[in-house]
Amino acid sequence: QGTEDIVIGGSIPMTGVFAFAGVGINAGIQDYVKITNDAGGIKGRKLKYVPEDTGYKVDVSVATFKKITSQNKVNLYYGDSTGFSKTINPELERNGAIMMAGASFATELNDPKKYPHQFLVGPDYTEMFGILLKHIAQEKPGAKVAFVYSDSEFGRDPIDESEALAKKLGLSVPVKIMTPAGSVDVSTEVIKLRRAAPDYTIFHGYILAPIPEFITQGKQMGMTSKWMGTFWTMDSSTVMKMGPAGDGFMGVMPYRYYYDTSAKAPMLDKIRAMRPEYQSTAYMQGFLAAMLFTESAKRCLEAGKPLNGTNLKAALNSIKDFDTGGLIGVPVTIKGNSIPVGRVYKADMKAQKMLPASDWITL
Amino acid sequence: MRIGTLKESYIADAALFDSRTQKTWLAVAAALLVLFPFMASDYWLYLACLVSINVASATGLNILTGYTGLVSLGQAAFMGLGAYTVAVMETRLGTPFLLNLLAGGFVAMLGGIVVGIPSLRVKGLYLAIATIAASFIAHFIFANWSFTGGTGGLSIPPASLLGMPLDTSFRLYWVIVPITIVMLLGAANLFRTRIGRAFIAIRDRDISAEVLGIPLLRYKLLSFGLSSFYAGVAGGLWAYFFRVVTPESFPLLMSIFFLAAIIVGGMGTILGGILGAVFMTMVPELLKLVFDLLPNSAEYTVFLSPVRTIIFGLLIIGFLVFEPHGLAEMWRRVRRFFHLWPFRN
Amino acid sequence: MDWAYLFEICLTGLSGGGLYALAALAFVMVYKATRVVNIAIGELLMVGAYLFFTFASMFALPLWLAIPAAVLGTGLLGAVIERTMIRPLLGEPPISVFMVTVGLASVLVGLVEMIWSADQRRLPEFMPTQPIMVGEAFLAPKVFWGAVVAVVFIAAVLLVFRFWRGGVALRATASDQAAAYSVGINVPRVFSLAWVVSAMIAAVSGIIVGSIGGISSSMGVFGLSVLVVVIVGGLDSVLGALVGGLLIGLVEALAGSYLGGEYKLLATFLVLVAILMVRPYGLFGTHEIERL
Amino acid sequence: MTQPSTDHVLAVNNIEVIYNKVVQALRGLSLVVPRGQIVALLGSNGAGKSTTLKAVSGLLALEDGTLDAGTILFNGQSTAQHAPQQLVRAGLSHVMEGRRVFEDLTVEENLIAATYALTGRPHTAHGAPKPDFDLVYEYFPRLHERRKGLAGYLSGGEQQMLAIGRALIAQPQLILLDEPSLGLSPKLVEDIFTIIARINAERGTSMLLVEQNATVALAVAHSGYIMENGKIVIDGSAERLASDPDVREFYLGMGGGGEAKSFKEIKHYKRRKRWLS
Amino acid sequence: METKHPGGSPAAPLLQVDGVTLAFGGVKALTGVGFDVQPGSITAVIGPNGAGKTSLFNTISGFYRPTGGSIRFKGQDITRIPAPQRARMGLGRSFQNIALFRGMTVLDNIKLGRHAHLNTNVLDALLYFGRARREEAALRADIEERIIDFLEIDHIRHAPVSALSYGLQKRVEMARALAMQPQILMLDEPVAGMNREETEDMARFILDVRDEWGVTVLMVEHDMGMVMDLSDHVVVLNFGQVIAQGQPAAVQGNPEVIKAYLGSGDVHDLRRKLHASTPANAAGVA
Ligand SMILES: Nc1ncnc2c1ncn2[C@@H]1O[C@H](COP(=O)(O)OP(=O)(O)OP(=O)(O)O)[C@@H](O)[C@H]1O
Ligand SMILES: Nc1ncnc2c1ncn2[C@@H]1O[C@H](COP(=O)(O)OP(=O)(O)OP(=O)(O)O)[C@@H](O)[C@H]1O
Ligand SMILES: [Mg+2]
Ligand SMILES: [Mg+2]
Repeated sequence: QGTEDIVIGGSIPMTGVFAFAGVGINAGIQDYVKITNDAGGIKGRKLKYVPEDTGYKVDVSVATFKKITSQNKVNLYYGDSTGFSKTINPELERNGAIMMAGASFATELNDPKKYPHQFLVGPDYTEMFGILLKHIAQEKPGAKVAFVYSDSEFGRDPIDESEALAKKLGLSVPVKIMTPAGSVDVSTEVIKLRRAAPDYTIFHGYILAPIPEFITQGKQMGMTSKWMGTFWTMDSSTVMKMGPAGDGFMGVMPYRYYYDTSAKAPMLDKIRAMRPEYQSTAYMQGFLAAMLFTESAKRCLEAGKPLNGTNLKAALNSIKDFDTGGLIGVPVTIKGNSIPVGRVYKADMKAQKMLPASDWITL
Repeated sequence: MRIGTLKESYIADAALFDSRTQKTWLAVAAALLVLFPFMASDYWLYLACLVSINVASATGLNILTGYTGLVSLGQAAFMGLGAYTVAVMETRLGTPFLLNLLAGGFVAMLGGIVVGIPSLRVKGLYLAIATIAASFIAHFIFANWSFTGGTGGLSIPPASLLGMPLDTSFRLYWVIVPITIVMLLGAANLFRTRIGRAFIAIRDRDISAEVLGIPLLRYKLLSFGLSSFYAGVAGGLWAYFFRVVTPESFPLLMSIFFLAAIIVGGMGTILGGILGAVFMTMVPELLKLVFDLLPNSAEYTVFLSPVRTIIFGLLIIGFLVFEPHGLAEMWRRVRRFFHLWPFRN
Repeated sequence: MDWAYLFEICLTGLSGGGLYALAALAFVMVYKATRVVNIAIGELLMVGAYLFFTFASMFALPLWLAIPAAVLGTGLLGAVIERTMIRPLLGEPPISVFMVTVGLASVLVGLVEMIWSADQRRLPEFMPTQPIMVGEAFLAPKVFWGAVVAVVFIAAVLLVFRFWRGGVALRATASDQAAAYSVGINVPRVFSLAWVVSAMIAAVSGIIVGSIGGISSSMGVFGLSVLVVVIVGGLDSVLGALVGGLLIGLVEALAGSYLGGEYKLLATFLVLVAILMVRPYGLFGTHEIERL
Repeated sequence: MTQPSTDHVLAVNNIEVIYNKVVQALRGLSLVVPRGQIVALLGSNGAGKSTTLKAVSGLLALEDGTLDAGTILFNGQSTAQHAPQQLVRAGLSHVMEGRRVFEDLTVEENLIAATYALTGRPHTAHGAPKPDFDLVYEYFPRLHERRKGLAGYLSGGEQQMLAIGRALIAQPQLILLDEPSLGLSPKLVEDIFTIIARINAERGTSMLLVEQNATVALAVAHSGYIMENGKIVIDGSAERLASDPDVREFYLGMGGGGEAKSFKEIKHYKRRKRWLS
Repeated sequence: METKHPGGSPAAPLLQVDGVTLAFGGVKALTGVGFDVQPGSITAVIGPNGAGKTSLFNTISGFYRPTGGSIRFKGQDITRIPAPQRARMGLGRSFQNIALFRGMTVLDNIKLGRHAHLNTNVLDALLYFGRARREEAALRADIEERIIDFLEIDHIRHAPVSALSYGLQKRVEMARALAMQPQILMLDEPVAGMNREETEDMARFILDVRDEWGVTVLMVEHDMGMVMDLSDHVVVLNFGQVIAQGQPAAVQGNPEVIKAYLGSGDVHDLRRKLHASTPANAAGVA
């Protein structure tokens, strides 16, 4: 066994449209690396984290990957987007030494055959919808659920499969509305939505806009739908920005929020000790990614296997009923490329907090 | 007969590289290009390939916009056409690498010609905006057609040449760079003949060109076709280089990037297209290096991307305001300064 | 056929088109006087919205102060832009100036990201929230009031051009700058004025658009639709801005609701191409005089 | 050379002009325009006639030219500190080479645009100075007929009329006229020059007239200058110039005996001018 | 270059304009214009400004489609043939408002004139081998030896045209028109803006082109001295109609032509006539 550092490379969107997430992810990885190193590293080997900013542009991410991997012996990598994950996949297979996780929850990536060296740090988007639909089916059997999503790979990702799933769960999907990327004025879409009179509306493929406008106009028109979102909308600070429209907004979240003290969570305590101010869900994502990286590397080294993509991934898949220290409320098992666990949270504008609205749901 | 110069013949007068100085420097450059892959890291090789692809595409746009005066904001879309053609042929037909590239070029060329049809009636910036329409229509097709893999796009196995998979930057370098050089020579030759002259005439004043014997529609379409052929081949190379194409791979911003490249480099000169593409591709990378050199650079990282965006804009503005003829003109001035250095005699 | 639905959609589309028309007006002002195709129009909107955000949300100024402050601030920016990057290019070919505005767009986006970060934000609510009912049809209040502001502005500009010789000065300057000088027109002033007014209209437009859709550094995308509008209407026509805006608003609404969101852009661009094929200078644009 | 005095509406003294920082177009040129007179400026292509006018009216900067030395006095005051539009408003109008009408504007709008020249004019006994469109239409009835038409579609002569008409709106003290006869029919040349002379005679407007048609130019001018290569080479009264043998040969096309030469008899392309040697 | 006479008759005109009518919206630029151009002649078209002379040229060279009438060149009806093809057939021209290509050198501008007679295709051009190379070399030699030499513009051949003075630009226009290998050379106001001396040079070139190259010349010009001295046949247009044609001397004496176009010709004592009574004259001459 060598004593050289184990390197985690990172194409991190510290700037650009995804900066709000990148900054959190970066801090999360950093913190977990520090915790590990302070505890003596992995079997005597230190972790080294080498991030670079990408501005959330695929070509820059690729260049960053090339730069970091040609300057370091990299075994673990964090990538910033679906596009990057797909673009770099052939290179990962060729390189062979690296296991990668990233900020993308694209359904396509949840395929161990096509993406043998990658994994998702949570449920994929279809699974997120699954969790929401399961919750809806329980809360109001036979409900009408509208899907509103953006015209992008991100937005379209879970729609078709989720519609099928909704049917299976006895729900109906009276309308699916796709909005062009970057559109601001959604009044015609709202009219269409109102006509469908859904009981639930799930937004996907957005961060914030145009969700608040949808809700405001919908409410003005007398809609009674409940409004829901997926992971990247669900950070506490994002939902709070919705203002009055955001009250009661629900969505799926695989991790506990920073301020969630409802159950024992030693890791969250540690995070709160390290960083007294609120940390985003993206932070949690980065933190958990680093945790799983470390666990896989540890298992690899313990088994005396060289660190490479195949071994690391096998180690990851050997994880069973793993305790994340409370970041995820239930023990996790990683069979394939994702962690299909989550919980529905609901915004409470008075408390300025996201509060649990369901139990942990495992698919 | 008085020619007034010391050229031996008119042929020599029209040669691309005539002086001994030029030829020597050319040899030096060629040697550097050959040695480069053996000295550079994977990262630099990656950049070299990217630069080379961009040079090819920028040169194509230069033919259309710099020489023929037809402003196009569709260059990325034409690259996309080429890339998708290559992707589809490679994944579904498994035809050989070079054939796919050529097909990519021709499909893009066809697209270019179709987009060029309004150019007879629609002029100037009206036309430029109309070419944006082409980008969006192309995007729509890529994203909504199952044949092209929808929003998810297509993944492409490595190209193989003579049984060797071209799966590293090092191997791709030996294909991409020579192809680019061939395309550059082609473009340079073009402007020594009646075809290139006709393009320039159309740029300068199309209605009088017509009366002087140049069929406008044919030549405008030819220019669109050639330019998008270059874009298509560049897009094909791009596809083999990144090995995945998605509808988002060729955004409008990329078309703007190429337009910026030829402006910064110098419109209407081959050298300008080269210098511009190299410069604009390298600036963000160099900027990153500069940032890394700053004391406690980590603190400023959040500013890197905005700064990059600002610098991209400032470069365009700065060149237009202070050096409208671009890097090519600066280069000429430097050359005049050194004159025949080091072969002064 | 659900006529009520169609009516509701058309109404909403037309009002949405009003927003396009206002931004298009900002564009046309500059083009009319300087022949500059300002592709950064969306970014100017963005700056106006961000300034409003800063004054209203961060400095907590009252609305009646925050709006004029944002509008004036953007006007000032317009003046600076004109002075530093447009005037030095007097007499350069149109594509050069066009590209300068491309650079400008990039600089503005970078600045906004640097100062305010790229995060999406919401503007404070300031428009009436009482829904507008036209018969059975429902119209979102913000969209309605936005359209009203747009129409008022356009009507005002049309009147001004009709009764004020400044309109002639504007067009004269655009037609031949040297000749404009030679008849005593203060060309630099015309240039500044056009840019300042345009930037101010853009700011108003940006505040309205931002209050509907929220603001972010990618808000400039709105400018793309505006570009379509002005091409359809004719680059130098105020009336064209109005008609083009309404038309594109309508087309988008119809395509979006009957075909699906992915068809919105496609439909507008197809309309654009169709109109250009029939009328190469848009619906109301001035034909370039070409003589041998 | 006459010394500048207050009788001179324009006095140009030893000016040098350089284009694009390299091409020197004027090399120490001096001339004066006495108040109320027409002064002709003749010279071959590229001699710098238009450049001289542009230097006076301040339009040089638009073409990347700079006035590097010398002074220009309009009504005894230096023009150096004034922007072109200020000079126009002070009464110095420039009718540019190639007519330069506003093509996208109608004839009438062209004239309206020209009213900007009256901005800031001191009030007269009759109040603020008013643009006199009728005056223009009276001199050029043809413009009245076409007043609603786009200027871009006027014929060459009509455009020339419009350009002069625009200058008239400004009620100037001095008009710089650059080749008003360019491309005009003989009759129109005669008409335009008659009107030029009338404007001068009736309104006392001074003019600096650049012309290639030396015959008409010397016919209406009081005095004249001939320039070559950015310098004045001959000056004098119109009569004196018209009788100078070189001027007669090179500008008026007369043979040695005073009779008009036929173009058919010209055998050589190149001859030497005596004043250059 | 000898002009061929179709049908063997030496009197067959090279160009026949017959009843040509052209309208722009409401404006009638040409109405039933008809005249012949004899091979080897110098024919002048004169007429007041806006009479339609340039429009006539544009119609002959194919830039405008006439609304009526026909144009025959070398006996062939070319009314429906597009402009570039007419250039190839041997219609060469220069432009009233100089239309040189400002982004090119003088040499390239002239080479461009030959465009229609060259055969290089795209593939040849990209490779620059074989045909393209040969053709370019031959073209360069021909232009150097025949045109540049003839018009004495060898010192500016590599200069960008934008740096040339007006007179030289006119000369380059002429060179480009000659490079078109025209059988009929159409010159639109070749000496406008030139002084007497330069006009004489140009007149000499025109005569030589006709005499030494055998090219037929059709020109529009307002310089009556030159028109009367050079031309064999004069066509007078007014308001788009032919009001007179014939020998120069005959046309010059035609009262209608004098009224519409020539004027009294009595400009010499314009000043004396007008200034005699005005005070300005009293100030004397500088
Ligand atoms: N914009 C310019 N840039 C560079 N050189 C110029 C420019 N304008 C004029 N020149 C040069 O300055 C010299 C004088 O030009 P100018 O136009 O004043 O001549 P001119 O006497 O009016 O001639 P013409 O009778 O042909 O109009 C010429 O050599 C010309 O090439
Ligand atoms: N493209 C056009 N559209 C509309 N009217 C036109 C157009 N071209 C020319 N005309 C009109 O046709 C008439 C003839 O113009 P043309 O240019 O042929 O005159 P010309 O005889 O050449 O005059 P000049 O001697 O001034 O050059 C004019 O009244 C002109 O306004
Ligand atoms: Mg001149
Ligand atoms: Mg004419």
